Formats: sequence, structure tokens, C-alpha cells
Amino acid sequence: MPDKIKTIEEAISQIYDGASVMLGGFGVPGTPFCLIDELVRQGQTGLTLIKNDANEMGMGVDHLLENGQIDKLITTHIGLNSRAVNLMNDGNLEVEFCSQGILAERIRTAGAGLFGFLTDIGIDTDLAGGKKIIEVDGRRCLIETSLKADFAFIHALHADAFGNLEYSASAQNFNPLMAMAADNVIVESEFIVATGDILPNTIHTPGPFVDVVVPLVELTEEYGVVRR
Amino acid sequence: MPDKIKTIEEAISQIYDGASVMLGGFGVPGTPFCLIDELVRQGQTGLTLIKNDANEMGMGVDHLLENGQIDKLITTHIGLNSRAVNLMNDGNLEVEFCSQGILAERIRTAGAGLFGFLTDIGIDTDLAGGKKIIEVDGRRCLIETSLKADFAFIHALHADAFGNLEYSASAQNFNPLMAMAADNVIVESEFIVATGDILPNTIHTPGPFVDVVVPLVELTEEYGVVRR
Amino acid sequence: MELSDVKDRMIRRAAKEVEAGMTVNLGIGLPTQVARYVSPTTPVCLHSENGISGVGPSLPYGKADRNLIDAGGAYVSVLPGTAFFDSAVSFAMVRRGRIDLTILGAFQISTAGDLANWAIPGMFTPGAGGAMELAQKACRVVVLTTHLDKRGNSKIVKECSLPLTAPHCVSRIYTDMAVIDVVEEGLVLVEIAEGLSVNDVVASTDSPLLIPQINIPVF
Amino acid sequence: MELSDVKDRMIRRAAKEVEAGMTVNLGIGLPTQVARYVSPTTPVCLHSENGISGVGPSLPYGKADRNLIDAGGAYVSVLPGTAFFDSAVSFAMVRRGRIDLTILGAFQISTAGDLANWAIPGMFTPGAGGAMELAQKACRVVVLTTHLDKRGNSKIVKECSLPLTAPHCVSRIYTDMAVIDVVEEGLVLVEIAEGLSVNDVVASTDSPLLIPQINIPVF
Repeated sequence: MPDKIKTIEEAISQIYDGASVMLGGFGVPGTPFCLIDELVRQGQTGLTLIKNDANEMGMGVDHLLENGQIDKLITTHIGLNSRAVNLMNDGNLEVEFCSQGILAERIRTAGAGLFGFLTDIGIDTDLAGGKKIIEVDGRRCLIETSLKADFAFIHALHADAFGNLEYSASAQNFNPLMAMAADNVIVESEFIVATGDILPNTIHTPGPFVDVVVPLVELTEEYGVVRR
Repeated sequence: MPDKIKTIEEAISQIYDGASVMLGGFGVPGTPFCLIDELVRQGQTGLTLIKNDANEMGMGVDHLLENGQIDKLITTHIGLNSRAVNLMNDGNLEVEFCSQGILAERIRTAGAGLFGFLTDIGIDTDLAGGKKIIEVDGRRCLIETSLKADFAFIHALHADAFGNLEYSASAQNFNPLMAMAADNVIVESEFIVATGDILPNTIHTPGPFVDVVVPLVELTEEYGVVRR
Repeated sequence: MELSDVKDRMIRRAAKEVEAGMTVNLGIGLPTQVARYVSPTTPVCLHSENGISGVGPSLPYGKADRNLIDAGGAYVSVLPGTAFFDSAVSFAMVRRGRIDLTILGAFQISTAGDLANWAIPGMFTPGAGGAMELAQKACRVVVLTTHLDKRGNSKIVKECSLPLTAPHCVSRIYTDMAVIDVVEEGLVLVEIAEGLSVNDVVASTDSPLLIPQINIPVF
Repeated sequence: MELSDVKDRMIRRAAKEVEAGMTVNLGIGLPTQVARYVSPTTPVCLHSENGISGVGPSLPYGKADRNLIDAGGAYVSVLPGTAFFDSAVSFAMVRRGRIDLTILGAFQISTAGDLANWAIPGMFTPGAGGAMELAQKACRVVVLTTHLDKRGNSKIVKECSLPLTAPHCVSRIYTDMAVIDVVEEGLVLVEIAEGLSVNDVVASTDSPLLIPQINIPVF
């Protein structure tokens, strides 16, 4: 199988100003903190981020917000990051809210090479505003469009050089979906294993979806258990 | 966790005349031959089947066709079963063909509680006939509707009593999708393992999707390697 | 009677919703605490939106797995039968009707069973998370909340003034003052908290309440 | 020269399409045999529609795993790095453009690169399987087929008379007589089989062929 291993500097240097970037993770688990830190270091700006949440203050997405790199955030919930809420309220950050499962499905729909799907979720709420409604089989449906991105940053537990991936516990969340949806999929992995070491039945993301695999030398403190 | 184990007779006795039934499997791997055989024995009629293929002569779906239990087949390819082709050509079996990935996606869409999706697959071919076309973001799309069923017959390698499932190799195919899409999901499993014996990261179908688990005492010859 | 006792009793009362065989999603905050009052021998499966079925008890800091949290951010554990999956599968389970029961928090519940629990415009609009899909698609939706908000206003109202999570979704309301059913005709007072009178509950409720009998059971 | 030799050479010629780093889907029939001429040291990943990436060599009856077949029904094997997945993920890979190359069989190919390979109305309409999605969405689509059908008619035609699999999808055609590119202006003769003249190929082809030079390379 092809070998896709690159350094973190190489991987992130592909990102250009104005790019759209998906970030895996739900809270801490599955968030690619090291790739984010390198993006902060390189400083690309005008980015559109797609992530379930905005992490907490002082972690992950928050560094990008603090560094002024983000123009727009597509997300489901930012209640744990007051900087994100304040930037939004002050008009300095465009935020598009989706229902959580609808965000997941919009990303997967792009990952499946489809253009949209029909749902009644939120049809009688404010979140339906501006969305097209059609009737199919006598049922009113919203058209939700697919959501793709130029790049996806993925955090895996195990990866082989071809990009077969396994996630840990609840760190799976949006990662396998984003790994399907982006044009250029960059994976950071806690362990790089020999190709064949992840059993064929245990692979969560098959290698053909992945473009770049970055080995992590060590995990930063952000990956740890948060004391509340 | 709840216990969902039943006998094969009990499980299949729920099927009623005129029901729609999804059958996992692509060729031999993943086809629930024992559940099918019990359905042949019980003899419910007027069924709509949803399956990738019609198996080969003398196997699985073919028994149901021979027994006159099937009114309609929704499928992708029936070239290996001349009985199915002849019944169709003679007007004795209604056959609806889908492109293979579109059939998979229509089933998954029902399993995801959605009503349809937008695609350009087949848009300029005969398979687009009768489907609604809409324009989204300047792109012509077919509306493909979700496909659910009253029942799904699933073949798993490992199951626990709660219905957590693991499939073997290419026996996965349509099984996990159908296990999401039917109102009543009946699983036959080669091995019933203690709950907890399938690792949380290795479970292909989580238990909440499953209604009934049927232990298989022995595999019939149909499950074996076919000598060609 | 201390408030904490009342809260404990309302949570314990709501826990009777959880029956053998169910797959259950508990919302963030008070609803999460319902798990404490479900007997470990009752065969139920707890679901968490971030991709877990069979959520195990929460763990203290020292024993936590950094990769295993529930949707509320609490460190949780595995049980025999726990499964992990991605967010699309997790919400497929919700929208396909595989969640038998969800217990959610609320800002407001209307006479018609409308639920508002995700936005207070101008003050707090952090996003709806997965609440809309749970409210709209779980087989049974009940609310567990304090009867009054922090300013002492009734959360149970004729019409929600806040943005809706979903209309006509709530079947029952558990508060520190009462258990209330949502039926075709409106809200029915089912039980009242020990030490309160029917009039106490009616006076604290901004929606009409149907009183089906003279002696309302006490919880 | 025996037919089998010519077929071998056309398959070997088509195998040069498969380059290091690619994920490749080989259609049922002749295209499947291309795998025999790809060096095991070339880092490529073979995809099969029924849910495999990294398909390994086919196995004889005695060594077969009853649960491991490719989309053509052949018993295959695993390699280091093989992954199994469901049919929805498999075609997500196809439609998302993660298949760099597909080599398909054909009933007809038109001057415009239209492909017909799934139905002969009134004779053989078993269903399209996954061919439409591969033809429409793989990054590069090439055809590997005999130049003439069983009745001796050209498969390369001005317009397909058979139902289309996908319009304007074929980039190159490999036959036992020639290698032909599909370009904006039509079909270009790129190579001819050893022992044939350009006139032989032109006479066997029902579409105009552009002849770019006097000496056409031989394969």
C-alpha cells in the first residue's frame, strides 16, 4: 500500500489563507490539538472552521480564535468557550449553528459524494430559517445541503502508513465523517503501527480516504483529563 | 443490557403476508440463509424483498422465488439467478433496479431517520426515469427517497444477547445498513458471545438497532465455499 | 425541607420512567443525575450523543479515561455491552426512533407540550447541540426541571416566548413541585411534592392546570 | 498468433495504467485479470465494491474463506493493510472521488466517450450493479474489452444504441486491436496490436478514428 507519512510542518504548510478546515473532536476526545497548534504557529488566516464545538478557553480552537485566524465557525454548541460567544455577539466571528446530528449528516453526505438530504429536523424552529422546503411523498422536508471542506484535521489512536485508522472510545465522534468529507485529509496519530497491525475488521477509517499521516512524538497537556 | 434472544420459529412467525423484508448479503457472504429457510418453511406470501442480488439458483432468495412467496424485488443485479430473470421477463416478478451504492444509501437514509437524498448518479441514464429532478446550488440533482422495511434479516459472525454485532470480512456489505433501516431487525449469528466479549471499538452494529437475536445451531451447506 | 431533598425526590421520581428493556438518553444537568436512581440490575441501555450506547457510571478524576466522556463532558466508564460509534450513527439511532425515552432539561414548556431549552436571545445562545433531534424523535420525551426559573418565574407557560426546540414533543413534566402530564386538553396535575398544596402548584404555574381529582397523590 | 496471446498482451498493456499510490477498482471479467500484471512491489490499493480496500490475490477453492469474495464473486485474500467496510462506505469512496482509476468492461463505447455496459434490452438486463457510480465518479475511467462483439460488430461506435451507463466518462480504450484515447475532437488511435495495420483497425471500428501520425506504435 502507498505510504502517506509526512512531518507536521509539511502537512500544515498545505493550508492556505481562506481555506475551510474541518476539525474532529467532541470536547477534548478526538480533537487534533497538535495539528491545531501547528496551524497557530504557521498563522494562516481567514479560515472557515467546521467543528462540533469551540473547545474550552485556552484549548484547541480557542488558540485559533485568540490568534485571529478564524472568520467563520460552523458548529453545534459553543457554550463552553466564552471567547467564541463574545466574538460572535460582538460581530467579530460569523457563527452558523446546526443541530448536532444534522451537522454530522451534512458532513457525511459530502463524504458520500452526495449533494444534500431531506429531513424534518428543526422544520418548525428558528434553525429552519432560509432553508428550502419541499414536499416528498406528502411530507414537508427541509433540504439540508452537504458540507465539504478543503482540509480535515483528524486525531486517531492508531494509524498505519497507508492511513488506515482506529479511534479510541468517544474520540471517534466526527472524525470518521470528516475523514470522508474533505479534499485533503490530514491525520495525526498517537501511534503509527505497521501496516496490517490494525485488523481489517477494526479499521474505522479505511486508508483510501486519507491523504497525509503525521506521527505524534508526544501529546500536549491539552489531551489530558480536565480537572473541573 | 436487555436480552433479545428468541428461537428462529418465534422470530420468523412475526413476519406477515405482504410484509417488506430486507436481506443482508452480497452473494453468499452475509446472506441469512437460515432465517430465509425458516421463512420458506412458514410460507408467508406477497412479500417485497430488498436485497443486493437474488443469490444463485438453489440458494437463499431462490427458494423464496421458487416457493412463490415474492411479489416484488428491489435489487441491484440478478444476473446469477436465471429464475429471477425469467420470472421478471415473464411479468411474474416486479423488479426495481437501483445502482448499488444508491440502494445502499437509500437504505442507510431510512436508517438515519431521513427521507431522501440528492445525487447526480444515473441522472442522464434510464435509471433516472420517473425520479424528480431539482436544482440545488446550481446543480441538477435527482431526489432519491429513503427505503425502509418492516423487517430486516441480518447475518452476523458474533452477537451478544443485547444485539451488539460483528460481521466477518466481506459479509458486512448491506447488513449494518439494513440493521438500521427496518422497523424490526432480526439477527442470526454464528456465535452468541457473552455481553462484553465484542470489544466496544469492534462492534459494527450497536445493540439499540437490534430487536431479536437468533442463535444458529449449525450452518447449512449454503454458507460454504461455492465450487465453480 | 431543604431544596436538595426536594431535588433528590424529583430526580428519584423521574427515574421511575426508566423501564427494563429501554434505550435512554439523559440530557445534560439534572437529567444526567437520574442514572443514580436506576437500579444496576434493571436491564437498560444509556445512550450518549457523542457516540456511546451502554454508558457506564461516571468516574472521578483519578480514574478517568481522557478519551471517554459523555455528551455533558463527564468522564464515564464502559460496561459489558458498551459500544462506540461515530456522531452520524449516534443521531441515526435518535432519528430512527431507537431512543425509547429521553429526559431533558427546559427553559420553558407550554400548555401544548412545546419545549424551549436551547436559546435565550440576547443572553445565552450557545447552540442547540443535539437537543432538537432528541426532542423531535425520541419515542417518549419527558422534562425534568425546577418549576421556577432563577428569577422566580414559572417555566410552565401558556405559550413559549423563547425559541422552540420542538413543538408538541413533551409527554410529561417532572419538577420540584409537581408531576404534570401533557394531554390533548392541556396540562394535567398528576402528583404534587410532599408539603405542597394544589393551590401552591397552581399559583406557581403560568399555564392552566387540569385537576383530575380532589386528592392528588404526593411524591 | 493465438487469441489468448493477444488478450494477454492487451491486459498487460492496460496494466500500465496502474501507477504507484493509486486506489484502483477493476471491473468484473477481463479487467479483473489486470491485477496479475501489476507488480506486487508497486504500492497500489485495489478496491472492491462489496466493501474491501486492499484486496489480495484470489485463492483456489481449497484455501478460500467463505466470507471473503470480491464483487465478481471470486475468493480473494487479505494483505497487510486490507480494510473491510459496508456497502455505503464502499460507494462513498467511489462517489467522493477516492477511486483514482477504474478499468471497466464495455458493450459499446461512443466517439464522445459514452459507455454502455449494463443492459441489452430484451436480451440481458440483470441490473447495473455498481457500474454507473464507478463510470460516473472514478477519477479516471478506462475500458478494457474485445474490439468486436461476439457477432463481429464493432463495440466502438458513433453513438451508443444500448442504454448508457454514463455519458462522457471514458478516457481511454484498450482492446485486442488498439489503444484509443477519447479527446475533445473524438477518438485518437494511440497504439495498434502487433501484426495489425492501421487500416485493419479502422476497418473494424464503427467510429471515425483520428490518426495522429504515420507510424503508430505497436503493443
